[in-house]
Amino acid sequence: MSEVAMDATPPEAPGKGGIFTPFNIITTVILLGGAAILGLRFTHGLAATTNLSHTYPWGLWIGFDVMSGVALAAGGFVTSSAVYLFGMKEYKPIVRPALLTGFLGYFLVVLGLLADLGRPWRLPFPFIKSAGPTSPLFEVALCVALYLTVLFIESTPPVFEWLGLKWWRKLVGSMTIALTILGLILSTMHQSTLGAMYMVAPTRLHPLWYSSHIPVHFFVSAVAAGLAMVIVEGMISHRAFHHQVEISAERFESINFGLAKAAAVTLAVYLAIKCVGLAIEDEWHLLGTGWGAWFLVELLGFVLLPCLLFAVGYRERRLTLVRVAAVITVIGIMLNRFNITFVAYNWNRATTEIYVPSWMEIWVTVAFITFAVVAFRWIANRMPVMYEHPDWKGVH
Amino acid sequence: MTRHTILFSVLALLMVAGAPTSEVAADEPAAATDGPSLVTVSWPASAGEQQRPAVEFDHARHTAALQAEGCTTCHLLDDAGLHPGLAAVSAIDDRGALVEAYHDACIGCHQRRRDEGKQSSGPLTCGACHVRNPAPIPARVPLTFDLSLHARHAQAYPDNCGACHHVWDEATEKLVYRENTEEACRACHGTVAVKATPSLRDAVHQECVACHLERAGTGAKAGPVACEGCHDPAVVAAIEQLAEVPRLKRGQPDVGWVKAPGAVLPLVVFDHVRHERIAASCSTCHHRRLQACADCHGLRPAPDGGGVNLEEAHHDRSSPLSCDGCHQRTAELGDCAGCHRDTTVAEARDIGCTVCHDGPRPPAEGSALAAAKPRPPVELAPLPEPSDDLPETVTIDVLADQYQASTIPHLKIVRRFDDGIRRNVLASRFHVSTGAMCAGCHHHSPVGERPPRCAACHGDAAAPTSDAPSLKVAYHRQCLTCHQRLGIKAGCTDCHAAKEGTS
Amino acid sequence: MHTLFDFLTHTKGIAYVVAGLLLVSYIPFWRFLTERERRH
Amino acid sequence: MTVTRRGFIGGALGAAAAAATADAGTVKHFEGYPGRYGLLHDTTLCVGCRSCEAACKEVNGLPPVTEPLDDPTVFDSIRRSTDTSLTVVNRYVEGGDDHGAVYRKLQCMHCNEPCCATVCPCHAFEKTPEGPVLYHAELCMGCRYCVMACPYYALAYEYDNPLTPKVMRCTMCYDRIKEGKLPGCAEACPMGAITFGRREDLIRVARERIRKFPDRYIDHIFGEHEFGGTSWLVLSGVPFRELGLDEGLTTEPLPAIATSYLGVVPLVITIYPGLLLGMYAFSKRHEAVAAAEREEAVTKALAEADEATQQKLAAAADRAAKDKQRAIDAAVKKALADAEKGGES
Repeated sequence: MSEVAMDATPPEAPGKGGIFTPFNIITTVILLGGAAILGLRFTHGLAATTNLSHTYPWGLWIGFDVMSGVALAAGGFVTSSAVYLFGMKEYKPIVRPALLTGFLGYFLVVLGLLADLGRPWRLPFPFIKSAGPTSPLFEVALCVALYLTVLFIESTPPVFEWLGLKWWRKLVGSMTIALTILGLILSTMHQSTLGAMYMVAPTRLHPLWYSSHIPVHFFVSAVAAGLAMVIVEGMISHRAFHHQVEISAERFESINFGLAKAAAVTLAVYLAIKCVGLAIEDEWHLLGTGWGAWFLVELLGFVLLPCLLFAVGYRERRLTLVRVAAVITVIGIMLNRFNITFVAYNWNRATTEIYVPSWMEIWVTVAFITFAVVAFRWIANRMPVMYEHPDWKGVH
Repeated sequence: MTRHTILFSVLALLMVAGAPTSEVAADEPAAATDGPSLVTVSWPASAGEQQRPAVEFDHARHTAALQAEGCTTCHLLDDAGLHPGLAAVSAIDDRGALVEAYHDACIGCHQRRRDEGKQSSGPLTCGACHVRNPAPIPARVPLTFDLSLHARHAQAYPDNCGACHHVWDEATEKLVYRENTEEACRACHGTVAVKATPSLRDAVHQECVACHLERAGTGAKAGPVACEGCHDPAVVAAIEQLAEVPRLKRGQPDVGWVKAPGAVLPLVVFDHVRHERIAASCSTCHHRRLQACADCHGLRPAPDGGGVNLEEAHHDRSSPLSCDGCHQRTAELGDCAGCHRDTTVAEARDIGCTVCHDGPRPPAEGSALAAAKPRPPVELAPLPEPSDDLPETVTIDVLADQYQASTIPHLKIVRRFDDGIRRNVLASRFHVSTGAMCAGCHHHSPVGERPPRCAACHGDAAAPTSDAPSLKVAYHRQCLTCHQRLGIKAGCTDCHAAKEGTS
Repeated sequence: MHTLFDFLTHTKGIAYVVAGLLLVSYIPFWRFLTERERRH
Repeated sequence: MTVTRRGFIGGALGAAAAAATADAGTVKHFEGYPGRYGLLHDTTLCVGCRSCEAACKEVNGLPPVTEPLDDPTVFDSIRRSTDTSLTVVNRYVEGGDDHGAVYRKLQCMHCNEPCCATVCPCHAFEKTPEGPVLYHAELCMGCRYCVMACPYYALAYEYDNPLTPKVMRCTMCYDRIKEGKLPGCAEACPMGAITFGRREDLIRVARERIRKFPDRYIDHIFGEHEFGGTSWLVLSGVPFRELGLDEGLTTEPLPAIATSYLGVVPLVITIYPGLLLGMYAFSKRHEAVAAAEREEAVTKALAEADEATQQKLAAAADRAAKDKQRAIDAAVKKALADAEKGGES
């Protein structure tokens, strides 16, 4: 019978007692609102709750939850592959929170998909009833489903440690390398195939955003967004769970600077392949147009700028600069995915049919994010995510 | 912050700020076409590339402003007439001197007027004249010097054709007048000056504008002097047309055989007098010189005939100069458009050659040929009395489904086309028989006999391979296209009343 | 530009130049990034 | 901008991964089902009477036309097909005194290589040998990727239907065709602006019309090659761009472009494990080598340390021996001195 070592439970966060804290109240209000809207969505259809139209079949739920959510949850595979495959042991402490964010991120993606699908109960159809292998979406669905299970297994160690199930914990421990490799394969594929989904519409997506290299653009920007998300998530959880964090502030900073360096390099690579993309499709003249200006805002304002901020922040060891850059990168990835999903999409249609997300769509998306945050907080408060469980110190 | 970082961030900011505002100058074509009174200041190609866009010179404002000083302030007026170019730059082709001359002339004059305190003066800055993308210029119409205008000029200078027409005498190297050699200006004056012969544009301005100026000077009634007079569409349309245009005698035959040396078909009579009354000016047919077609267009295509042989010159339907082409254009006007416009009705092949080739065979070498006489007018047989062959009305109820049956005022239509054809000489001659017009609607069936019903050929569904439409489509397409061409109403309920129940 | 061949030769040419420049410009970027480490 | 499948380079993860030139599409060329049906839409004959709209709604059992057929104001805006009206007629050029108005009918073009079918993850679309592209609502999960992909904006979706939403589009009256009848719109059109027949016959008829009336038509049959060719062919007197149909970006079928990246997927699956295990092994070996070096350094250090301590010991021993020796000498000297003093006293 495994007894739980007394000091295994995390020290209680000071002054957080009681149910009716402002955090709990706000989250319950958001979640209930979200549930109500979803109820309306499933009784009166998508027309009643969204501004989707025949010309804009995909809106915020696909644009944010699926497209941006997947990219922001890329922190999981980036950090786990860095630590376990490429032997960068110094980043070990942030692997677990990153994996947990990844898992909850992908859960949010599936929630978004379920809300947006016409008949969500038929989600398993492509695998069990009739598969459409020619479709990029088929490949994305397959990889997201598999990767969700991989992430789930990878984030079970803290749970087993919490429950003291040593045998299970050892079993999962032994599979880490295989899981990380599988996770990396699945992530590479669906991050890039998400981009490949837009290759079918060369006339509907603006030529500046459309490129035959979209999959590579999506993948590299997802890696950059993952790194940025890990930094942002570290910033928030470091403050929220300060009492649990074991590693010294100095070590935490050096981890952040390591991530900043990686993010700077990835953003530089992303900027480079975007410029090459312009050259290959010979679109220099389009930069002079209105769309060109908007493209430059996205490219220079949200890729070049954070890249330089990361570089300067890393070089001068200024943590605030790194965090500002991380936030800009996260917003940048969302902007890029929104641009591709409904801003620069149907760019040559009459401007009377522009798609603007309805407040209900925004509310549901916020509700999904809140659900993820609440889950993260619930898990981190109980399980050894922020710190290493004493019995399993230094174990794989 | 080391030197490196400052340099790097400055560079980044520059890129961020600089990029969106990078002015990508879209290079539109320099100047649009000249307006009626806007003249693009000419710049000889020999003087090299222009660094700034060409100047749009508003001739009308200048003539208004310089009313008192007269045209000689800019133009050279001598016995040869009024030279259109700016006198100050006419002899210069060196680049620097040309720029200097233009600027002295224009800016100098504007500066002088400003100094003298005149109320209106021209701009002095470069951008004001060399406008990067000038405003769109109103349409400009080339003047057509038609027979009526020619007749009015002839009345002003009775039997003094030498006032305008001249011939270049090689020997004396002077312009002299010779009887019966009058040609259109375009005969000798091309678009570009060739040695001593000025271009058409310069020649016309020298002759006409100078003469109008002179007469205006003496107070006599004179033609327009400003650009709009001849080039503004509204003004040109308002030029007075003579009611009765006297015939312009220039030694042309009244009627004659169409000359076609080497041809064997029966000869064609050409009624020159009748055609003169229809054509706008001699150049309508004599598009190069006032000669017979056969002089340039031989049986074999020859370079001086522009590679067009005689057969094409007479029969090419796509050219407005050929007989067939001109007949086809006239057949697309008014009521005739119903059958003739944009359709393959009345192809040259169907009419048959004898309508025109009704003369004798070309005589053997040397023997005399009877004088050509104008063809007697064609008397078409009168319309037969209405009978079941020519019903008063025709009711089509074969397909009545969403709409009630449709009754067609058959006789009314036939009469409208018939008297239109009788009044028109061309139509009555080419229709040859009264029944020919029936082929307009009753197509692909023998002329004259009682035509078969539409349903005979058109079935329920279209025959996709032969592109023959279904019966419903046949009715609609045949009637509606004609109605649209003639501008007659073609709404659904205009032809057949709606079924009681439906909307 | 009337043939795919012309278009590809034109764009691929520029693309190589741009990629080359980006690769070369990567060196100063990396040196700028890691200058502090090399100073220790 | 031509999107060329061959030009695409599928790159995988960063520098280390294998960047495979994805030529997913095969080099084969497909002509489609022989003898398949199509429709020829001659916009120079269409007079905008919209009988096709009414007929389509009636044949498909859809709610009747909302705007009355003879109401011209319906043409003031460009409409699109919706889930209740699968086809609409738009006026693209105002009628003038010297030219008539130009109308065009919009509906699904039933492409030879349908991209809607290609992108459907549930394989709910099917290109039938007869020509029409059919949709099977019983397989559809409502992801609407087809509605997003169609370059002709021809698909519509039942957003207001919560439980059984379907994609609504023209089916070329598949059942009527099977019975040998004409599609509803072709049968209803009074001007023969819509002709139904086998696609190759229609192309021949269209070319014949262009040859017979050179100045009535633009010498181009839209739909012959655009995006791999469509069953609906359009003839026009005005440039197609004015009819909302740009001549298409490429004659490359969209499915080829859409799936060109998927060729990389099997490569990623096969190459990655080896590559990553190699990386893992490399980093493991790297660690082992590092550990070994550390080990060796430590032993060396120890060895040096031992040596140093030996030397120190030896030195100390010598010193001790010398001291002892000195002490002995001193003692002997002192003893000798004592003996001399003893002898003297």
